[in-house]
Amino acid sequence: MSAATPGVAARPAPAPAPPKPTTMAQALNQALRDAMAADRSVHVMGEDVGTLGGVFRITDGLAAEFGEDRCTDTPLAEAGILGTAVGMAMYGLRPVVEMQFDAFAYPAFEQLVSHVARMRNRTRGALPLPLTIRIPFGGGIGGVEHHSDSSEAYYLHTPGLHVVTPATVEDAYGLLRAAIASDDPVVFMEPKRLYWSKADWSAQEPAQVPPIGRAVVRRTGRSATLVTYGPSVPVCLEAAEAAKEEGWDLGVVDLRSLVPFDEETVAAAVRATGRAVVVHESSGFGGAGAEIAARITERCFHHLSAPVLRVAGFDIPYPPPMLERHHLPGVDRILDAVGRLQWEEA
Amino acid sequence: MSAATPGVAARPAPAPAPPKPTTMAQALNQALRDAMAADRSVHVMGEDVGTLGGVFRITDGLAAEFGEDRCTDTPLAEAGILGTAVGMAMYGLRPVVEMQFDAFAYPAFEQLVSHVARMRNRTRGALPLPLTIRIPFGGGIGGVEHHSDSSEAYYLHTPGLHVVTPATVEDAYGLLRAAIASDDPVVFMEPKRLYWSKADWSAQEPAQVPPIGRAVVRRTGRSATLVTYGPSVPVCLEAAEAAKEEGWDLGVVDLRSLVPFDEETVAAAVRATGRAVVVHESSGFGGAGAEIAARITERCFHHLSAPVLRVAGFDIPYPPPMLERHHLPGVDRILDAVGRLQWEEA
Amino acid sequence: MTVLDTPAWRPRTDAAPLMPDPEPFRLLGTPEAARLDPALLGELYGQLVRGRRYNRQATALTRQGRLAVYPSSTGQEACEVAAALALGAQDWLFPSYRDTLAVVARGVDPVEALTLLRGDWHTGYDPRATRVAPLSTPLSTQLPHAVGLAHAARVSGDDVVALAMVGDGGTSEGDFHEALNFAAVWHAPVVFLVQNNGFAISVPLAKQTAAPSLAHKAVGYGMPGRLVDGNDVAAVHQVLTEAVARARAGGGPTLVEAITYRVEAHTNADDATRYRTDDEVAAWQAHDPIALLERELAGRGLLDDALRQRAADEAEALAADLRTRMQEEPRLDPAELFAHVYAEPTQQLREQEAMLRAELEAEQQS
Amino acid sequence: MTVLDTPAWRPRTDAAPLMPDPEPFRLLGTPEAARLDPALLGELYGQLVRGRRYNRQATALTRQGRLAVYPSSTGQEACEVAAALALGAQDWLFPSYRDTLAVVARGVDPVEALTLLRGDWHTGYDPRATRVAPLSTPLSTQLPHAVGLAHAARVSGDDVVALAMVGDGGTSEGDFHEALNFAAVWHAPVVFLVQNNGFAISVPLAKQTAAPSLAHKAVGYGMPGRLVDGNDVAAVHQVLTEAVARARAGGGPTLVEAITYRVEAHTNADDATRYRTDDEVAAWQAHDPIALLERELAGRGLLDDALRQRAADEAEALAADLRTRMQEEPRLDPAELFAHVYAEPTQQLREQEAMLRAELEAEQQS
Ligand SMILES: Cc1ncc(C[n+]2csc(CCOP(=O)(O)OP(=O)(O)O)c2C)c(N)n1
Ligand SMILES: Cc1ncc(C[n+]2csc(CCOP(=O)(O)OP(=O)(O)O)c2C)c(N)n1
Ligand SMILES: [Mg+2]
Ligand SMILES: [Mg+2]
Repeated sequence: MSAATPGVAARPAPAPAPPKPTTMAQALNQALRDAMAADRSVHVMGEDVGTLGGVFRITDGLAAEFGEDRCTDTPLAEAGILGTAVGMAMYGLRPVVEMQFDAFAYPAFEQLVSHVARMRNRTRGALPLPLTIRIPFGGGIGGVEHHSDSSEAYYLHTPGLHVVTPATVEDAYGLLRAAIASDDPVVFMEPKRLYWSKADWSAQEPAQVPPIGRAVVRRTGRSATLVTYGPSVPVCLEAAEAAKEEGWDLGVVDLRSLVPFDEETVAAAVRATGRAVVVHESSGFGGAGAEIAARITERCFHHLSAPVLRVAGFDIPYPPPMLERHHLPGVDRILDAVGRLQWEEA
Repeated sequence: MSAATPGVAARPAPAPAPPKPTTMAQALNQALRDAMAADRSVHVMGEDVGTLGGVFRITDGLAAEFGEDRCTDTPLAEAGILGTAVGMAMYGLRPVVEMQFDAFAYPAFEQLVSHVARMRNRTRGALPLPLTIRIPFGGGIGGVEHHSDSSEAYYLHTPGLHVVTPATVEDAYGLLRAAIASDDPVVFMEPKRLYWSKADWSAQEPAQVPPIGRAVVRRTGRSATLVTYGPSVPVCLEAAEAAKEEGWDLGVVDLRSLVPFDEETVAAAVRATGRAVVVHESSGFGGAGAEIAARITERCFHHLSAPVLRVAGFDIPYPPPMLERHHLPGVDRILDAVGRLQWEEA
Repeated sequence: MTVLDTPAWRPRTDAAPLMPDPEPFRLLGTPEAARLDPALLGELYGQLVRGRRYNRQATALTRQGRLAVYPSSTGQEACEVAAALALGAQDWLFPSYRDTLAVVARGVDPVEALTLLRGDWHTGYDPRATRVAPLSTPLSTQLPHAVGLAHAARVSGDDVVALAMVGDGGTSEGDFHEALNFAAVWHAPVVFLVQNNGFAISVPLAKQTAAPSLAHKAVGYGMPGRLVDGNDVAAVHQVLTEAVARARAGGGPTLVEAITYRVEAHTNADDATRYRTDDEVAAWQAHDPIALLERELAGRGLLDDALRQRAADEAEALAADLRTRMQEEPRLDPAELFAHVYAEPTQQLREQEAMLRAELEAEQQS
Repeated sequence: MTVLDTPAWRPRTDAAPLMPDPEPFRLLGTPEAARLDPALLGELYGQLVRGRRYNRQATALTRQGRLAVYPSSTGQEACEVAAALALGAQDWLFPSYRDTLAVVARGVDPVEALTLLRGDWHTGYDPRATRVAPLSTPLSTQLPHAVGLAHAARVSGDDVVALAMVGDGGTSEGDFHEALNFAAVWHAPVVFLVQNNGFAISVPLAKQTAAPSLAHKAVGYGMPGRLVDGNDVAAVHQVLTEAVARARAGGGPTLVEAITYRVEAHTNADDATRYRTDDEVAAWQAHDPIALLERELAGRGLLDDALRQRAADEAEALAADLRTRMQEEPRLDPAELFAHVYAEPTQQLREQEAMLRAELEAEQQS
């Protein structure tokens, strides 16, 4: 059988289980397991993903269950990992690559930008690359240098890539299944400090796969709208809760997908309030927030009572563990920004 | 003598020459020559920069004049080129690295982001890296795939790097001298289709070195302001000329430096007109224009009669030569955007 | 018991069988050449003559403005042709940007093979249908692709070998290293062919490596390295055929260095006189791959007028076809720019496409 | 005249002298060890004992929450110590993230050496003053830095050698390849020390390479490769000292593979039982670098109580100093986040700093 043909499910679909407390890490692991069981062409590969199950245990047990050819400990070379994954995808497999930490994806940048993003276009659609690149990203876990980068702005500016990031346990599962099922390459950014966040949840098979490219309104509000994604979603929800004390009713939009970008949902939410703050962890200058703010302004200008403001990481290299709390956008900084939305002129 | 000590000028400063028709390529070559003559610690390195003088001849004659140790043909490996340049800068030299084409700088991305941008900060200022990275960028020269990328958005989002780009013969010389003289790493983006653009000019020694980080108003206007840089500057000037027919008086700001970003000059120019269009060649989504538009809006919101619009390359991989003219922002597309600045509501 | 008896240190592969013979392998003009199949020699001859003509025609097309650029493989036809012929139909070829000729020799439509260099699109042929990867412009980046594809085929139980081509300059890139290492660790059915043509644009080999030979790099990955006279088409063909057979039989990867010479400039845009002498070029032309084979054929009485004529005719037919078809303006649809970025265009791309269509209409009306 | 007599093909370096002896070089327990200077052995012994204690203390500090993380070099002290001692004062050391001990052995303040792992800043010592590059977290990226620095020194006419450390896993990265190639082409005075400790986190050497040894990679760059028992401190010291001397004398770079073992888990956060057996660890502990040296010293009647006591006292003093000083809260100024991004902060950074200062003031007032 050619690997280009998606394999038949190797085992029957599990019976729907009752929801139970599940971490995002477990949901991601389940998504990989279910995808591999459902489709023999899904291959997991990366540094330490096999025997160890990954440094965050996202691939735990997969090598034992599916064999080392399906869940492979590669040599230590990120360009080689992604480059060979490109070749595997060319042959018809669906590789799921793990980059151990965000900053360690940089050696693979050329393969990502010059090949992963372009192969379909280069070949007039003849050679799509159904590749998922999992990248744990962001800070807040006390990691030493190079372990807390947020690199999404590099990827979202690269046409040909989808860029998604979950903020909930449920989305972690659904978006990862969707990413693996996609015929386009997806950069799947995992907010590493949410790995241990929990929810009552269990996987449904056939998977509830949300389409990539849909934002979700996590909270409706009437005063102003927080637009955010990934690790900053819980922070924004917390800020919205705290804002009630100040008399503000804040909405929160979780983008989930940076590319494709769901303009309709964002624009509708912002038009409803006339004020918006974009929140993310990566450096602000040239970050995702710039695009989001510019785009909101283009679409909603006459509905805006104040400029769209941004709350982001400072324009500095990611700080050492003992100082990172000063860098990360927290509740206070978000509320300060909301306070600057020129209420007097409303 | 330790290389850390800037060398004494190896030859007397040339007598000021009368201006003569000079291409940007020649001015860049002159800047390198003068910098090498003035400071023995300046070393030029890259693929084909020695014997050949570079594929664009920017380093022409330098190996003959200063020797192969000062202008070095390296092995073909961009990460190695930048990585060894980091080590040379650690020792106190001032390497000037040539990346042959924009897309061929991607293999060096990890060295750039993880080391070049961070070494000073990492070492609390003990180890600054006085490095210049020259990258010919942009399209319009009929180059085949990978020869026309515009990668500035990746660099400007990377704290620790300066990012500059000249649009005129004079600035090409001055900014390159300034970049080499800077104690910080500078990504020097050379608009390759302006290499053959000409002006009456000649180098002055001691060099007139403009400070990095200052935008310049190339043309004042009263109707709206075009904010742009590099290869799009002449296009914007042409558009401003053509706009007169439509009755628009357009100003043009040439940023010259994306990092540091000259907010004062830009904000003043936009406030004066109340309308702005940001123009660049790279893909719009998450491009430099997003930051510029978001920032203008934050600073000038109540002076704006219309949202800041963007005219940029499409969100596609750079097209093949025969189709590139459709991708590149031209005069018509700029004027269309100006036309959409909601004049009826003014 | 010493440290070295511990579980973690075992004598690994023996290095000796991996080491290349420092004298490049040759067949033409040697006694072994007598054993070569005349039919094979005839086919190789036809392909070389055709290849040379193709290079000449493509270069002419650059002068007529019909190609944006052409990196000629004149002088290297033996490697180009042998690479294509060493593969079976089910195998994959991974060419570098200089290897249009190998692509054509493998059977891809010569016009489609030139799409990239003509500039109407990036790749003109269907890689899956032809089992030829796109010509790779970023040097050495195609090598890990070849390894991944070969590995994918192997774990799928399919009989597929990948042959990847790269230049001497390309061996300096990190991707070269990572690809060879993955191939060796995975025991992937892949053959790496380095065409050492003496230069990377203007940079001579001595500034590229200090190694005894590029083939010596093989031992550092645990695969065999072979050195071959790259202008001896019979030798290159034999070495590659053996390496492909070895890969097919589960023997793992091989690194082959073929020593050859780039007779023309780097591309039509390059001025080679800036970095090398006419004498050097002339010396290599005296060892031209076609001439070497002709001498062999002649020595064995195989170079008759019929063979010459057939080769010349086929070459002319190819060139004529190319000339004619390249005179036609390619069909161009600017809206196609948006068609293949994703399986489904995003909303933003649809808007951009609409804008471009409106512009084009306005253009036509004015 | 054949193709191979042409100007572009000359026999390059002879491969034979570059090849490593497949049997790792050892001194301790061999007849040659008798020639070793007792003073040197004594110094090495003191450093090993001190180093072991340092590793133990640092690991203890992670349990107390005083360090964010510690990648221990327990079991690898011979390599760490020998690397530091092989260098002259003017030379540079380029450590990887595991090599804090080499940094300390070179004389850097032990607390400053731990700044990265404590988390108060990224690098705690002044690289120019100490001639020690920052501990490099992105694997292998420090290797081209070492080559560049050594090259810069050489072209400046200065007598400086660089020694760069990397793990077995790190040899798979493209940066390793590019660094070794540049070093060989430039004939740079640099020594590469690969500590092959059998694992890259959980990945064993067999999944990392198929090469006869990592030292065999040297031949592919045209530099000598040497294989040494990495738990034999005298052997590592001698091999590195020779390589440094060779580099200093203009002989170019050397690749040294030291075979050793990471006795503890990858870091305190790792669970090594997931990928290796206790037996394997025990086998290596039976070949402990300190025990090997003690056996040698004892055999030569050099292991007296005075030596033992001095070593233990120095080790305890180091540990005590570390304990005490690491109990102090580091001086932290959040505003320093903006101080070193550029020589002059940009306007944007000044505004961000002002914002942070205002927040901190507000925090204090509430
Ligand atoms: C990653 C990358 N860097 C630089 C270039 C620019 N470039 C194109 S061809 C070439 C020289 C290639 O030399 P070699 O590998 O020997 O191949 P040859 O041209 O001799 O066939 C260079 C530097 C490129 N295409 N890709
Ligand atoms: C470029 C890069 N990729 C991945 C990592 C994550 N990582 C840290 S240590 C390590 C294993 C290193 O193994 P080895 O080189 O053998 O050194 P050792 O830990 O054994 O000292 C990995 C994968 C990294 N630091 N840098
Ligand atoms: Mg070449
Ligand atoms: Mg290791």
